[in-house]
Amino acid sequence: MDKARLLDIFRHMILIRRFEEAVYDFHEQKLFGGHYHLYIGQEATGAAVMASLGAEDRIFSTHRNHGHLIARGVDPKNALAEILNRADGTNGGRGGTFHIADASVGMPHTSALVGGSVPLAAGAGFAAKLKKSGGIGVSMFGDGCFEEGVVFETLNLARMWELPVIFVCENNTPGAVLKSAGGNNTSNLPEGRVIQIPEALGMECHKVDGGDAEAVDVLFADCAARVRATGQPIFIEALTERWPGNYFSFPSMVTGVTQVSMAWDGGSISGEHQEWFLNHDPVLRFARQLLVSGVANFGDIVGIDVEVTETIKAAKEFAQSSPLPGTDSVYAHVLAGEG
Amino acid sequence: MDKARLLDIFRHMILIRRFEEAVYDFHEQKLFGGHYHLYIGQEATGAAVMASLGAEDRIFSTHRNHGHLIARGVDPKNALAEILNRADGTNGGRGGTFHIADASVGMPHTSALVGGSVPLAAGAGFAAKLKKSGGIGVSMFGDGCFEEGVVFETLNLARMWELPVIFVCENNTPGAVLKSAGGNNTSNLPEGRVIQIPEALGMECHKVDGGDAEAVDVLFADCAARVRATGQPIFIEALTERWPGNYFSFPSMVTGVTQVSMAWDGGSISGEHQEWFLNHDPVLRFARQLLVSGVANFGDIVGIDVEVTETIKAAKEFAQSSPLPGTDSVYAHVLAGEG
Amino acid sequence: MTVMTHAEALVAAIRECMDEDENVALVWGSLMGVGGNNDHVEHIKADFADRIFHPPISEAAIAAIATGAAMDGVRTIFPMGTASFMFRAWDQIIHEAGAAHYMSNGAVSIPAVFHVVHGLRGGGSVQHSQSPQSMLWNAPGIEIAMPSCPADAKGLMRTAIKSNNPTVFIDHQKLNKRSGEVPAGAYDIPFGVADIKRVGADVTIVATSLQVVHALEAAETLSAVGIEAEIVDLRSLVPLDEEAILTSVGKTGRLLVVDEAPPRCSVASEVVATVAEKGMDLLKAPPVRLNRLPVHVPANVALEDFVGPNTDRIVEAAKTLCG
Amino acid sequence: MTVMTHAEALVAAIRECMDEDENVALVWGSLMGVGGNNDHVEHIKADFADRIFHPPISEAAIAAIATGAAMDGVRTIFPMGTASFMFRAWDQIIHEAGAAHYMSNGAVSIPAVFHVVHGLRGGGSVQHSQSPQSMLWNAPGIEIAMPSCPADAKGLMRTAIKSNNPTVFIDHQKLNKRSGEVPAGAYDIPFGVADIKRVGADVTIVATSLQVVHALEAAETLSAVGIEAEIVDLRSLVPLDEEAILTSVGKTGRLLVVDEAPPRCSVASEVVATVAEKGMDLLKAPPVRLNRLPVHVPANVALEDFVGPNTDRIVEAAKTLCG
Ligand SMILES: Cc1ncc(C[n+]2csc(CCOP(=O)(O)OP(=O)(O)O)c2C)c(N)n1
Ligand SMILES: Cc1ncc(C[n+]2csc(CCOP(=O)(O)OP(=O)(O)O)c2C)c(N)n1
Ligand SMILES: [Mg+2]
Ligand SMILES: [Mg+2]
Repeated sequence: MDKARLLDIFRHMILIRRFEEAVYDFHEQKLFGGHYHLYIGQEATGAAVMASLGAEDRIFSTHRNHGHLIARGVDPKNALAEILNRADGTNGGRGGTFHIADASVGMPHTSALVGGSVPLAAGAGFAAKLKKSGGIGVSMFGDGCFEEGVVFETLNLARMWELPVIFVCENNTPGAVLKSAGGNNTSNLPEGRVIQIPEALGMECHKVDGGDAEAVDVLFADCAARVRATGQPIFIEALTERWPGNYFSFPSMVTGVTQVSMAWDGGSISGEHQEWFLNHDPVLRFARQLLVSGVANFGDIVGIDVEVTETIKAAKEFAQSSPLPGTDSVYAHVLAGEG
Repeated sequence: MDKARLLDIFRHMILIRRFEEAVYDFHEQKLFGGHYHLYIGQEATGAAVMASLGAEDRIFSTHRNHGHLIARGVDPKNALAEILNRADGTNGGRGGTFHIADASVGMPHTSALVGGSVPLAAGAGFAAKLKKSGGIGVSMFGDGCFEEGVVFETLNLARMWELPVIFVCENNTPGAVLKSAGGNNTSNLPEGRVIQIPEALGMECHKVDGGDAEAVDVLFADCAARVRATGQPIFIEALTERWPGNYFSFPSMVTGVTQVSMAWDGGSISGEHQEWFLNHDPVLRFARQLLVSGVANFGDIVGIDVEVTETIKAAKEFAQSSPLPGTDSVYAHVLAGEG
Repeated sequence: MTVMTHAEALVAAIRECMDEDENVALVWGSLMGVGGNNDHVEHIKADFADRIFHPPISEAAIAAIATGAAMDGVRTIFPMGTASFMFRAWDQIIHEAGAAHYMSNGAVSIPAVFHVVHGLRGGGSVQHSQSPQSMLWNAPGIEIAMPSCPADAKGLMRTAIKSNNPTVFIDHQKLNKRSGEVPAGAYDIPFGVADIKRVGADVTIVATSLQVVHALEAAETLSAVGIEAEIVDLRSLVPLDEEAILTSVGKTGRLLVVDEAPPRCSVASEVVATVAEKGMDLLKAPPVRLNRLPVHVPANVALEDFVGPNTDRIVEAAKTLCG
Repeated sequence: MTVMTHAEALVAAIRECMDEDENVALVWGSLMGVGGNNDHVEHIKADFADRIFHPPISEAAIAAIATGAAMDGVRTIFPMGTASFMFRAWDQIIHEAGAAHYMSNGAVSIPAVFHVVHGLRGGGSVQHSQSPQSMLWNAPGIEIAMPSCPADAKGLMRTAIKSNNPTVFIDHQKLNKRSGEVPAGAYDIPFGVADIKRVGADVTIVATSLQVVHALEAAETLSAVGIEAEIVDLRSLVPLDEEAILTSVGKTGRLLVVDEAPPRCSVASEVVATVAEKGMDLLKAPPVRLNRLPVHVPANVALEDFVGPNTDRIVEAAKTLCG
């Protein structure tokens, strides 16, 4: 048990949570338009996955990308500025929430088309194989992606071409509030039919509780090492109980701003979402685990929270004071120039 | 054991064989251009499948469609005329070998794009379900189609929407001569990974020796009855040993014109393709089965062959004497008029 | 006449057609795109449960299923949501739906409706702002309808559903909540008949979809400075009402075409080329295209507006053209 | 100078680039389409086995894999075969490959080459005869090259591989076996520089790909009746050499554009619209588009020929235009 590593994962998880709360706040203030998605409830998976990845690795995300980016190390200042479409955003303000990307941390492109980035991640594996860089491609994607044929094609290709890629499907259908109401923000595959598909292609497959940061970390570290060694793809299904605020297009902060003290002060938990706070909120779950195993005490947890809360506060100010890109900027980078 | 039924299947098989020999001959004579595909070696599957289908059913085929059409009952005259792109062709000469279709026998459209017709067949199931016609959709397709994502999507949809469809995958990769040479006319799925995919989606699946007409008939009759009764889709993998003349784009009649007497006159079989004639040629295999089981004697077999040979001879004459469509005809039917 | 929103008018058409013809099916996706107009469809869901199919995220397969079903006379309406998603089904729409009637020498036809929401929606960014009309128009065998107001939306949707051709029905997110008068009762608006949304003698503005709204706004400003614009709303691209365009240009001698797709090989290119070929002598000045700039759509709403054709730009272009 | 076939010239370019740059990868599909030109590639397969990938029939995933790999500097050449198959990867090419550079504000670029074989090939029928250039040109961020002869094929392919943009390299089945002189050694032909394949004073014929061959043939016939055609081979659509077109039209006063795609929103529409907008006063007569007829491509080779632009039709159109 590597204490520093676990605390680092926790730090990233609470950083993501505070980041997403900031995004929600910005949206409530109408500081950006269009629909958007939050990673609340899935922090354990993103943070734990990134703990085993290095500079040579490439990660590709989806419309629900904020958590992956923050966990990977993109500066929250620039990520928030991007969400506000400002000039200091990771993409100079032209991508917005859907497309935040930062090549400098190995996340070169985020596709907002369902399944769009899964083959791109396989492409990173392709490049790593060709260049013998030692890196791997990592695809973070939702269960809905299995409905898009290109994802199936990609799994087949990764097997056939022996690409060093880890496919991490974050299945957040369990608990989906809108499934019965006909929302399409969740997959329609016959119940439990996610991991069966790469299995049918003979790929190494694992299932994990995506709300359990330590479990994801242990599994992913092992998989990452093996993919580096063998060059063969691996598939992981991370089951994450859907956050109650995850509605069809626009999230709703029904669970309120997170109080880390809820991790130890059970008495403060009540109301409609009690069950989620007690059993599913990955941030609270991991805080409890760290406390129980003695990796951290209350003070450590609070200290980390205070620190990241400060970081996000500064990031919000940075983002809001960043200028809009000038209208002339729209002409740049349609085509690339000479190398 | 229904003697008439078995003889009818045999009649269709040998009719397909004679038809394909005629197509080959036409191509050798340069009577039509472009590349094309023959159904030789797969007759058992097509003929046996059609034996259980009625007027309300719809069948969709691929670039390798001749056998399915002939088995379904399209007139060889019009099919050959279509291959020569003549005015009396099933499609008025504008479809050609790739697109022969005949709505009057329930084969409304043939797509030459790999996997293209698989969802169309599911659409026929969709229509049958909506109209409560009692019919089913049948998709005849090659193993290569599994590489196209839209086929996976379709399998998922057929399960989800409970469409009365039978998916018949004719896996002709076994024995593929060009696989090692890098030809792409065969699938690249990890060995044996065809049926596993619909199985992973929880679909009822069966595997059958596609070179054994009786086995296909028994299985398909049962499946067709069950799909009609339950409305649920079924998948069948028919394994067919690849005909040695099935090259990448242009077939080659390396096994010569079929002599039905080879079925009983083993001495006449020798040379490079002996093994294929003895164990795989479905026409000869079925002739032997009919003889052994007493369903037919030599005379019956020869009699049927003479009859269909005549039919094809007349069809060839018809096709060759059919006029070319006039140039003005190209403008018709871009858009449909009022109902 | 009643006042309805664009979204309501569209749903009314679907409702009527489902009442009239039991072979009409609806894939229940996000007909109105994102943003809460889906309530209008609740009564359809309740009344026609066995003709409503909830879709997985499989644009390609569903487009082809609708096509296959159409061959047996089932008229499926498949709302694909944001027009960008349609590219996932590009092959199926162009090569199967758009070609089956021709390939069969007229034996089968494809009465399917593919509904999409195109254009600059306010924050759609690069991958949710497509205007696919120009690309589609290059493919034979597909009808393309593009309403600009509730009354047209209703009448054109009815025609789309009844048409025996595959129809791509291109709506605009920003039209959904706009209101307008809609004639009472059931009525069809035939394809191929452009509507002169405003009469004027000085410049012809050809537009479609939301750009008709912009053009009408611009016309008011132009009128104030003495320029009377005639606004030709094409309403359908396939078939095209060439005559209406040429007649108007014959009258005004000046042509401005407004189109939300990027300029190259666009609807604007096509209209300008058609007039150049068939009516060059009608023109008193070179024709002008006003397209989305030849760039991707940035997320920022101000930049998005800058990139798209908009009212100000139409005013400016028309003034220059008439000046 | 050596004489090579078009197919050989193309392979020579790929071979050179694979020699020069170890980051060039080749998906080994059917580079030359159907019909036996694949032999030319055997030596590449032998010498660069670890940079050759045998494809399953998965156009969409492979196009996106090439795009993802490009973000790390791997230059993948993905021959998709018949251009029609490209529609299976339409979303990936337009929305990912074509948009990544813009979306990242220039941080990543996509040096991938998508090679396809377009057009009327002699029996391709409805689904194997696509000319996707017009549709592609409507999408920002994609370079489009269309050679008409072996020398151009080689120089343009080298540029495509070295370009930092996604390039769709559009070849023609009927060009593959044609021979021509090819300069010795390695040379690049920049995109955006049209080539005047024939000088003439009476009519400008703008063409691409196989239609340049047809136009050159037509020019001989026209010359015999006293009409001297100037033939502008665009060679690349993106970037476009507008100046070459306008200069030639300035000289001849007459414009004929030949294009294998159907007419609506086609390359011909675009060139005509551009000239109408920017050079209407140069024109002595209305410009003329010569496209594939607005129908699907019938299987029959005689009808296919009738449907496509061809030498006779070019002669006819030029005569009418000059008459
Ligand atoms: C090609 C395409 N079709 C449809 C959409 C609309 N859409 C956005 S998110 C989404 C659901 C995705 O579900 P999943 O992959 O499970 O991700 P989650 O939102 O649950 O994290 C849909 C249908 C899209 N973005 N792209
Ligand atoms: C979308 C698409 N990609 C590629 C092709 C070229 N092609 C024609 S047949 C074929 C192989 C098909 O294999 P399979 O489905 O197993 O059928 P078989 O020929 O073995 O019967 C390929 C790649 C095509 N027709 N369509
Ligand atoms: Mg999900
Ligand atoms: Mg096969």
